[in-house]
Amino acid sequence: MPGALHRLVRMMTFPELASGLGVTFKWFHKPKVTEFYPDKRPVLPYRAKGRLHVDLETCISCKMCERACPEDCIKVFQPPKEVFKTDKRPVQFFISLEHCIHCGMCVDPCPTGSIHHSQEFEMASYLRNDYLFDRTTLPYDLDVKHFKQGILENVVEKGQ
Amino acid sequence: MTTELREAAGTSPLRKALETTTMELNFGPQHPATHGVYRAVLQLDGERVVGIESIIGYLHRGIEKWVEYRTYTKATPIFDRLDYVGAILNCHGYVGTVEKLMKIEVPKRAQYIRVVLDELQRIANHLLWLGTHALDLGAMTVLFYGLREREVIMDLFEAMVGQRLLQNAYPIGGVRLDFPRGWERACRNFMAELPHRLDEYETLLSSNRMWLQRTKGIGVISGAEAVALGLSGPTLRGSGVYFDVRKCIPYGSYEDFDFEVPLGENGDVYDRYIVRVREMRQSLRILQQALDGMPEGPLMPEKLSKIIRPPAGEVYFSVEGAKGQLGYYLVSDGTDKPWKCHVRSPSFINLQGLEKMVVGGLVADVVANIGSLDIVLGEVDR
Amino acid sequence: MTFESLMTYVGWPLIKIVILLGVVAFCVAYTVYIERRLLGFFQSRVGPNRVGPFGLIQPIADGLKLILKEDIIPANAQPFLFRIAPIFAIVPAFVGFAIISFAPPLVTGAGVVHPFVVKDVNLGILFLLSITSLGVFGIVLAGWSSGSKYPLFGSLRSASQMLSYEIPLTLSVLSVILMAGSFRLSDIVDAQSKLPFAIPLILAFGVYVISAVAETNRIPFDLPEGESELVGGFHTEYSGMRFAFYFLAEYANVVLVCCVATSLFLGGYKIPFVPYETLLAAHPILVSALGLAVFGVKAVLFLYFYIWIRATFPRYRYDQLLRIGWMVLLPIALLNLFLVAGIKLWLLR
Amino acid sequence: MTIGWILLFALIIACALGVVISRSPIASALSLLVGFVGVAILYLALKAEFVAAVQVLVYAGGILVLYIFGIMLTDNEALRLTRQVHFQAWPVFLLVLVLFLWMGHKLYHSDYAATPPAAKVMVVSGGDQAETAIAALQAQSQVAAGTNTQRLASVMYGNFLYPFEAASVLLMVAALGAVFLAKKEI
Repeated sequence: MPGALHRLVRMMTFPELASGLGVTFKWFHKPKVTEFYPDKRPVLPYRAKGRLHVDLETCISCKMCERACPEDCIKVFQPPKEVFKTDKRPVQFFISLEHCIHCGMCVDPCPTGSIHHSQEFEMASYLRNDYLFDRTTLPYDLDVKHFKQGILENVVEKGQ
Repeated sequence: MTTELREAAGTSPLRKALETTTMELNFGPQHPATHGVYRAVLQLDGERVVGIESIIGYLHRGIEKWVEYRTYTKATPIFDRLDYVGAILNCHGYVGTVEKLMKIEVPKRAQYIRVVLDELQRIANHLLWLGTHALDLGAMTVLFYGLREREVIMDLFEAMVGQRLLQNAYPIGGVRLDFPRGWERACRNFMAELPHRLDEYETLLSSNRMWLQRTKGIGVISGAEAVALGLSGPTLRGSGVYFDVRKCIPYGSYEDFDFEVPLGENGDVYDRYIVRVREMRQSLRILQQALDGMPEGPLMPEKLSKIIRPPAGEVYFSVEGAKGQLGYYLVSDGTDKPWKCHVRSPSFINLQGLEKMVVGGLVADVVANIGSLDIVLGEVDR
Repeated sequence: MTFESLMTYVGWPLIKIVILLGVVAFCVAYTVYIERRLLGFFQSRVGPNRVGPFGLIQPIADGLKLILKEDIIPANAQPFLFRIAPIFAIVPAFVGFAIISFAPPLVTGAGVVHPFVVKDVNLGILFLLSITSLGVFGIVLAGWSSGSKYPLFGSLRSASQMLSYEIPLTLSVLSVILMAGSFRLSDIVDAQSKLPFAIPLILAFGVYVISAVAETNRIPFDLPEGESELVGGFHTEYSGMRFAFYFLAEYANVVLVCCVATSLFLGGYKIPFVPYETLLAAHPILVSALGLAVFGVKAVLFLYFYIWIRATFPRYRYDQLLRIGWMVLLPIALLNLFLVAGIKLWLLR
Repeated sequence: MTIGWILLFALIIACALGVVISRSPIASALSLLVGFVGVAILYLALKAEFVAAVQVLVYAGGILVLYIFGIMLTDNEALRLTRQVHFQAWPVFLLVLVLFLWMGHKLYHSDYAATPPAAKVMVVSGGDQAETAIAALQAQSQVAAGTNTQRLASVMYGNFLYPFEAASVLLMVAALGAVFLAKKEI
């Protein structure tokens, strides 16, 4: 009988609904987690796989990335043989970000670390041609967009 | 319809008009509660469901055929696209299969790191599931709270492997990189916070009379039926069947950890819900143990050729995915590309249980049941 | 017909109606904003804050967008009914405001009384109930004329839901009428000078709150438009301005319910526990302004509670909803009515 | 003013005709709705506010919704094919016309036509009984003050309490019976 009475009282007084209301009321006052993206830009951690960047000066045209890419979005053109003996830098380097899935599999085998992801993540464009990067368009201003202090402390991965 | 009626009109159109018939309702493919492009054709008698026919394939990408044209390494990121909410678990399943095929011994530290990421992914998946399931039943706030916590996990993933959703986390053989500095601390902070958040969700749902009325006794499926239909994962355990790949067929050093397998009693929507919520707490236990007992050592095996070329043969390997037993079947002919690949995707097989659950219930229960199955259409259609 | 009589019978009411419509439409638009904003706060996010300072221009932007959208009429729809159905929904929602007294009447020098109400009808609350009961036609016709199954389901559910919950709602209001001894809303407010009815009539207040949530189709009783089951419910096929009509009608009903609850249970423009006479000694305009502010604060608090509920609870199922209406609320409302009648007869003679 | 009345009557009659002869059942129901509202306005004009409000609340807001409910659930296409006007309609129409004219004639030549406006106010549409009762009560000058609604209440719950309650019990029995018949399992 006390059990039944207890149940009846519980049924009529909505304690569990009140505690539920309490939870939402608690978060009503707490600071909000929304990020105001265009106003406050997020700082991506070091390992974030943003737009692919190739340091053409250190690239040795070994085509490891081209072979590793699962989507075939990288195309490297070696210089002619005579030049290659002294200067291994590629004559042309195509990356099609239209196809890139940001898997990072081209970064793993690179012997010089010249291909790597940058922290640039705003890659939307109106034109398809903007996604095809070549020798002239690949380098971009690194000072602004690269190597920022992340949310977590950066670690040096390559060559450690 | 009209011509038939016109023929019948001569005799007695009124009788024709007053005949009761079942109504066919297209539930999906564009419907907010089908969690993707799933389509169910419901036969309704009033609001009561008398029949359901699942129509799938709107998200079919032919992934199983696709990987036959890719090398083993290049196929890895493709499997993330199956269950895009639990991508790391898919990746673990695939690389585990190749490792089993090639008899690669994964270093202990790599195994532990995989356990950590796997369990984080499981929690992230269950949080998203909890939010969407609650949203299906009308409690919209839980979705935002769940996404808020999931966001922390996403940030952890981003710091660890660089991507948030489709991480391509593991290469064949081990893991690429160790934890970044400070990652472990951030992870532990999250682990300390999450139990309180889970308590809040349970305050909002588990004892709420509306939630209980919507879920208790709805979509009941007995243990025997669930086994017969081949269900797995929380959907099976909700029916009280003790089967967890991590316990029953241990892989990736899961045998080192002490954790429980939560079981339901009645096999209804509520049990499937509570099993998943308890599973998150167990995942936290595993995480705690894995971080505490993290062994030192290399991340990749010593001898691993750059080109993966497994010996001819076939192999089946399964992991406990977020949705259930996630199995991969690979046939190798000795070249660097798989000859055949098949995925035992838990979402697809769990979907078999839907008919048993919804027939005889109401339309609103269909939503609750689809939510409780936790299907992801990328995995159903492959 | 003299100018004075023309003003009395046509001019002043027309002016009042235009002002009221403008104010109510403004309030309704900003109710949408307040709801989105508060829901965001409850859900640990910020809600709309991009358009204007604090997102205050958001309702105008939304309205502009809806006006500019294409008005789609589905191929299977019955065009005439489909076009007029939104009018059926929005008119009753706005007409209901005509009888609500928002502030104490302003008494100017020569004893002229300006009531803050379009028409303080003799049968005020009954008029309100009968008008709002017509709102269901907008929903039913929308569902039927859309020629689609989800709206049909939504409208069927809505029709039975509104019919079921009108009875406990009316019964709970009846106990207020018993206590006040009048149908007129200003009389009811006057009867609460000392104590708001929500305290003695706590049962009726509870029944009213629950049935009002159901009548306005909101969580946890938002089955007619339960988006996870019926996509959008009865207005699935609507777009553009006709959709906006339904949207406005829903929120107008919410505001109306808040205003009615304030008038019936929370003491209207009376300041709780403060006798009205002491205030009246002060400046009359001040009294009216203060009354208006008090009314607004009460209504907004009630609205806050509404949104709070929406942020917290899941949705009931259709059959459970009807069972609650008939098996729980109706007996409680009847019991309460008997109790109030008995107390009124034997104790408060 | 007269033009307004004529328009209102024309509207009510047109709606009544629409209910009967419209091919689409939903159009019939809508005509009925407008008709109900028209009649409610008529009641209001007769200063019977309570009856007007109840007319809208119960008939338009309640019962008509149930009609529409029924219409929506039936196969509309087949209903559209049924004949609305049968050959019996014309003799019946003539008969009704004759009856109507006869009634109008009688009314026109009766005492009601000459009733002074003061008494007209009391005429509450609620059937002859209520009307005569109010008149009787008024004659005894028992209920002089109070609004129309209060007087109606005192008549209904005073003089006619037992018939009123008997009618409500009867309706209750009918409703329960209907539920019993309609529901498959209880």
